[in-house]
Amino acid sequence: MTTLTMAKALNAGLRKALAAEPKVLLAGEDIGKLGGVFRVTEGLQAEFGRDRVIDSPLAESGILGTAVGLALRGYRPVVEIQFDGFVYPAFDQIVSQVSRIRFRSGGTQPMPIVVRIPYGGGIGAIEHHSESPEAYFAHTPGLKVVTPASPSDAYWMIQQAIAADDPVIFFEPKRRYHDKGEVDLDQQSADLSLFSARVVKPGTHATLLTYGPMVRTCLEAAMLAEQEGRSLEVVDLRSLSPLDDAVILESVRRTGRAIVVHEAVGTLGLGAEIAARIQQNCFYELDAPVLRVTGYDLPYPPSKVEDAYLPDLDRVLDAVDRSLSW
Amino acid sequence: MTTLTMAKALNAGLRKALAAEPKVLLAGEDIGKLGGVFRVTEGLQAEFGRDRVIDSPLAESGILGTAVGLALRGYRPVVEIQFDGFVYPAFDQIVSQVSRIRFRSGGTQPMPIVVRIPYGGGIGAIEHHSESPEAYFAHTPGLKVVTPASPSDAYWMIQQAIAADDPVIFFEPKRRYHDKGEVDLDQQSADLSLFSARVVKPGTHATLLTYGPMVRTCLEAAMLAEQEGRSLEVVDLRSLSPLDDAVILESVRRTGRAIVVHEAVGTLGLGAEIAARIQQNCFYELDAPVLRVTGYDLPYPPSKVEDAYLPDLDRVLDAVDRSLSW
Amino acid sequence: MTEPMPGPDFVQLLDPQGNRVEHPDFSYSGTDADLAADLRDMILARRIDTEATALQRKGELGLWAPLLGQEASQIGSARAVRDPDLIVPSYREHGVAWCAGIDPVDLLTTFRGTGMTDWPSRPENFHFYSFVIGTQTLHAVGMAMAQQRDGVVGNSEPEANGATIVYFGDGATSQGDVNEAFIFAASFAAPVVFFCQNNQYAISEPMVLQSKIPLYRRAAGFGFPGIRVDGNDVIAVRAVTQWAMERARRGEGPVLIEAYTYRMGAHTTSDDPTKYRASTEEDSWRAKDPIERLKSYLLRVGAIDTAWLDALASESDALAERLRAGCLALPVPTFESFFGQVYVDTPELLLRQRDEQLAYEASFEGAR
Amino acid sequence: MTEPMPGPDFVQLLDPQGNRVEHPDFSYSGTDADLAADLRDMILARRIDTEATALQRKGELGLWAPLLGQEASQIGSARAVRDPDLIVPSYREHGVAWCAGIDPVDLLTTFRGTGMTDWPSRPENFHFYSFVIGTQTLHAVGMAMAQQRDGVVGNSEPEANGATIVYFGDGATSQGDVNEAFIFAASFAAPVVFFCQNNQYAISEPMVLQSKIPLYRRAAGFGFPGIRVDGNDVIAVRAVTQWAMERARRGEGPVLIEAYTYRMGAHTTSDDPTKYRASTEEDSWRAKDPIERLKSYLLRVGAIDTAWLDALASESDALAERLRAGCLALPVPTFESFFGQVYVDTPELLLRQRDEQLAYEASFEGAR
Ligand SMILES: Cc1ncc(C[n+]2csc(CCOP(=O)(O)OP(=O)(O)O)c2C)c(N)n1
Ligand SMILES: Cc1ncc(C[n+]2csc(CCOP(=O)(O)OP(=O)(O)O)c2C)c(N)n1
Ligand SMILES: [Mg+2]
Ligand SMILES: [Mg+2]
Repeated sequence: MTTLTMAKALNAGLRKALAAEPKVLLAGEDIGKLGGVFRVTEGLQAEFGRDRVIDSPLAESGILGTAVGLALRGYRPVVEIQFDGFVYPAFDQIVSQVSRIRFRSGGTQPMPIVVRIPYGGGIGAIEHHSESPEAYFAHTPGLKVVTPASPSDAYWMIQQAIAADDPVIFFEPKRRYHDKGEVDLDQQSADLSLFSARVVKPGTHATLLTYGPMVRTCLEAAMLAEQEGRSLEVVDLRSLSPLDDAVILESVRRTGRAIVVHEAVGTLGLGAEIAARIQQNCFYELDAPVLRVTGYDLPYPPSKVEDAYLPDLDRVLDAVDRSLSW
Repeated sequence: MTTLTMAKALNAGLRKALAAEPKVLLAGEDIGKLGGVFRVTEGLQAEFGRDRVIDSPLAESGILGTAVGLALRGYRPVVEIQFDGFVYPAFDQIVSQVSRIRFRSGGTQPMPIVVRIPYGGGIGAIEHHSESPEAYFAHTPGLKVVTPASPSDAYWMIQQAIAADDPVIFFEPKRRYHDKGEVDLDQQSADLSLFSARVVKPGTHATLLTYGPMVRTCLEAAMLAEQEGRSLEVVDLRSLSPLDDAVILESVRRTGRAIVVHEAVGTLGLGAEIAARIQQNCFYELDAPVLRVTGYDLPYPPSKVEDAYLPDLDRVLDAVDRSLSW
Repeated sequence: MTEPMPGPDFVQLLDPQGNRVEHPDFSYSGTDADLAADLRDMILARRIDTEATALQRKGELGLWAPLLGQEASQIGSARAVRDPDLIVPSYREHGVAWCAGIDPVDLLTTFRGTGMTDWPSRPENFHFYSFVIGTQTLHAVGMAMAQQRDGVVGNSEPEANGATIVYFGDGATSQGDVNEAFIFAASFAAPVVFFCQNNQYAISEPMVLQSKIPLYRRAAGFGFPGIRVDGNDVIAVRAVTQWAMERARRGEGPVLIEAYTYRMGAHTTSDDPTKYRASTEEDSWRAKDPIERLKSYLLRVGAIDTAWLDALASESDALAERLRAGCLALPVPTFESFFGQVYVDTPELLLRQRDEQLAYEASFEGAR
Repeated sequence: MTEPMPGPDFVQLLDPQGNRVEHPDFSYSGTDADLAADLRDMILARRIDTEATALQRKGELGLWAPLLGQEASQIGSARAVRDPDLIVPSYREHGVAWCAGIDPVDLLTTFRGTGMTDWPSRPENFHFYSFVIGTQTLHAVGMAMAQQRDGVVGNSEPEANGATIVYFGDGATSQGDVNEAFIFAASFAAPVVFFCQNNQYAISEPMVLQSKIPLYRRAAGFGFPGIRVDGNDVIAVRAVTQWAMERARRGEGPVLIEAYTYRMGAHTTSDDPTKYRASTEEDSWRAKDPIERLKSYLLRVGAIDTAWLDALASESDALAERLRAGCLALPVPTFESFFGQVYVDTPELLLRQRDEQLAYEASFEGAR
């Protein structure tokens, strides 16, 4: 076991993928000499050369569009979008091309592209640097969307995403980049499929369904609740598309209560889909409606007030109270 | 009363808006001499001149980006995106600029832009010409999203959208462009606010919640159900953002059953949000889970099989059966 | 904008009257027999096109995008392609597809709505049709970057080298993606030839709305050569494309070719050009028909004769007949088949949706 | 890329040693007193910048994007603007903002996180800062199209005419939006001046990754003039910008100005330039400092003296002091206030969310 930050775990995962498969390429803005603004690709250009770790011109659509061409010719591009808020210029290429090439080809042409996107708030940043745009991609057929919450998952999931023959939008919870955790670099392979949810803390009174940066928040909330005698189960979804219905529904059937927690805007956020599925599949098992603790329906606000915008321990526990007292 | 197709009703509404307010401008591809590929802007350039009805270069981001500049200077641009599938190149300007300028300006700068988008399937078209991308926009704070289902609503809603000081994404159900209906051109003003849902057919056994092209389908389903002694209420949402919660919840509380119907992909489609809200607000009033009848989680398929993709009478009635027999 | 004149800025090797003309930088190196083969391709491509248009009129296709008038641009450029070159079309490149060896019946699937654009006869070096304007230019640059990494660019063995050619229209040049493609291609010296068919219109919009100056000049601002060729002159188009592809294969980077031509028909079968252009304009371009000029040259030099043309007419009729029959015989896939075509690794949800759909359809078995 | 040399392709009127030089097309028409005013602006702009950088170091700002080294580009161009011109900045135009009359304290709100970019002192003709690279160039074209419709372009009364100037970086030129802005501007002959500060880097990426040829040449391919000016020479920048703005105001369409300059500091306070560039390069540019060269010229001709500079130093200190104090005094808005700033017509849902949020906060009143 090695202790690594999530950023370093991602770096290690990328390095392993580059070393294992010569067709793997990285591309993005400032990922070469600089190693990316979060240093996730640090040292990789020096190690694998400029043909495999490519500093791209400043144009996200160009980055994704050329990645499509590379993937069509057998390469496995892993592209970095510098910040969540800068993925939109590439939206057309992602939604109308990356996600559809396989369908357009009658199911014959794989499109093994990984789009790495540091996402989420809580880092005191200016506009466009704290967004949670995952729902746009989870609504798009043909894409898969995943997000790790721990260094170990980051290390394995990035490798699994690169190995996948379907396009994967890989959201990295940037405010957890410097969180440390144990990673077993010697392990042969991941212990969980890329698209499986994980019960990160078992519990019996209610289920917290969450992902990415909010997993830590929910775990902390569950610890606190424990002290008050409340047993909360925390499910780290890991995959937002597809959703791991089996794990989600099994947990909620058991606890009878569900609270979805995410940073993204509430309306049509992942919580909406999860609530819709749960109420449909667990109609008689639910003791309370599925509640959602999410960002408000606002553009991400200035950083001095972001703490009020972001779900925190108290808001999660408040929802638990409401659910339990239904 | 005049009988008009929806396309002609929109044309009449645009003409009225252009005549009423010199700051109103239209822009888009082929909207001038050609009058748009659906002829919705037919004759308007001849009548109002090339400075007010502008044929734009073939670039959707450019169309939206220049519209922002025009709106900043007091104009009221109404832009046309030629087909649903071509709005994505403008996604960044819509999501990061149009929707946020007001927020960025501390609430001081209005952004009165209308984005007209013919949307939906059922017209036997090739790829990218049958999409229902409304959820992307309804998930985006700062935008309003509406869609008329009848010529009369089309005529009034386009005028209301143009008069609104907030940006409005105006989805036009293209397969209903040639449906005819009565429009009262002499009426002084609309009889319903732009953001209100409308009960288009009252009923007591279950509520069909729908919008745009599916309103006709649901009405037909309700008529058929009537013959079998089932009384279905049909709610035309009209506004997808904001949703008219009052009308939705009141109806579902009354009937105890709700089925959301739309063409768009199911996962994270409007049905998800509506189901999530209903289960939360009508937990004890629901006699069955909220069901969704939507497009499958596929890219829009080739036209020879689109009928199997699109919700139709039978699929709606099948869901009604399932709801009623819960 | 005034009409381009033959000269250094407009490569023409065969004038509208069918006379061979000289150009300081380009010349034709092939034989008249090769040109007869080009004529055959052009005539067959046009026949495919008019037959597909007719099929649409009869309701057998939902839509068709005719190439009428652009035969020389397409055949001339496609015949400058050889292995391991790659071809990235837009949606009107039926003539290019023909040269790439695609069965014209396959082209109809998209337009008939029986499938997407993965045609059974599609060779590996021919990309799908693209319908979102301009997006494919970036794919082409990516493919050219792949060629660089595959080591098939700039080798001492010229025959082993390859490049990518990508097709797009005059209207497409306004899209951000096309300009980003220019930037990426220039930045990485990617072996890509940007082949712009300036057919004077983007649906109803005249070229001048997209650019006030000739399009080929766009390239210089990005740091690579642009060149304008008479797009109705198959000889010039081939010569210019050969030069550009050869240059790219050698590793000298991208070229923009503007093939100055005219869409003689409608934008698509849904379009009505009388709404936006004068018939006199159409007439003036009819006088520059790419097929007529080559035919009159080849007849004059005796490379072909009436018998040759008659034989070709029969071949053409047979092709049209085959196209018609093939169109009607195109299988309609089951809707269920699409659920497995979205992902390599199909998620549960889709499998469940497919099963539900199947069960639902089955429930009508009795009733229907 | 080699360094540009003074000459027709590189307008310079004051060399790095502070000597006035001649240019065939441009000359300076103002007085030395005007230049002293420019020097004052540049020195104060730099002081604002270094003070903000210091505030960030002390943790008072989340981020700062320094203009260090770009003072001449910003002051020279901004001083060519007059009513009813419009100004569209990117995010580093603190010097332009200064000339537009914006209270420098206001600039800090975004970077301190106390607000967005609607600064109380923002004049109506100054657009917000934009952080998504390139997007603002299209806004500028739209604003210029508004000026055309407002009738303030190409009138016989030159003073009544206006144009729009928009700022962006070398990296931005790779974005589709910027190229689309060129296209729209050319197509509509919009009165817009594209002012590109080529500071040699887009974060770590050197200019040559975006374009292998000088950026000003991009414009010609779109059909309008491009010109390169010594961006560290305030006299040349002002002259060139005046010419371009005047041309645009007359209705003759867009111009691209490439101000060749250098970002002497970090990209932002989060950046570490030692990772990607040599200190020798930084040294060579320090020798071309825009402030030093103007100062030495003005001292030599006697337009200013040490007393003048001392007085300015005091003014500068006072400004810095005011900035510091203003920063610390910036009010933090309540979170609730934002719910009403999304829409003109705020939907129920947001009002409800605001009320819930308020009630929720209130529930802690006792506890906290
Ligand atoms: C992004 C996008 N916007 C709009 C359209 C609709 N559209 C289809 S073809 C066309 C005109 C294309 O003109 P051009 O590039 O000149 O090619 P041509 O059809 O003339 O060959 C338009 C606007 C589209 N397909 N994609
Ligand atoms: C669309 C987008 N992509 C990426 C970024 C991240 N980013 C911020 S500044 C910058 C470099 C900009 O370089 P340049 O245009 O030269 O301007 P400069 O900062 O040098 O003034 C990048 C990549 C962004 N803000 N927007
Ligand atoms: Mg064209
Ligand atoms: Mg720069």
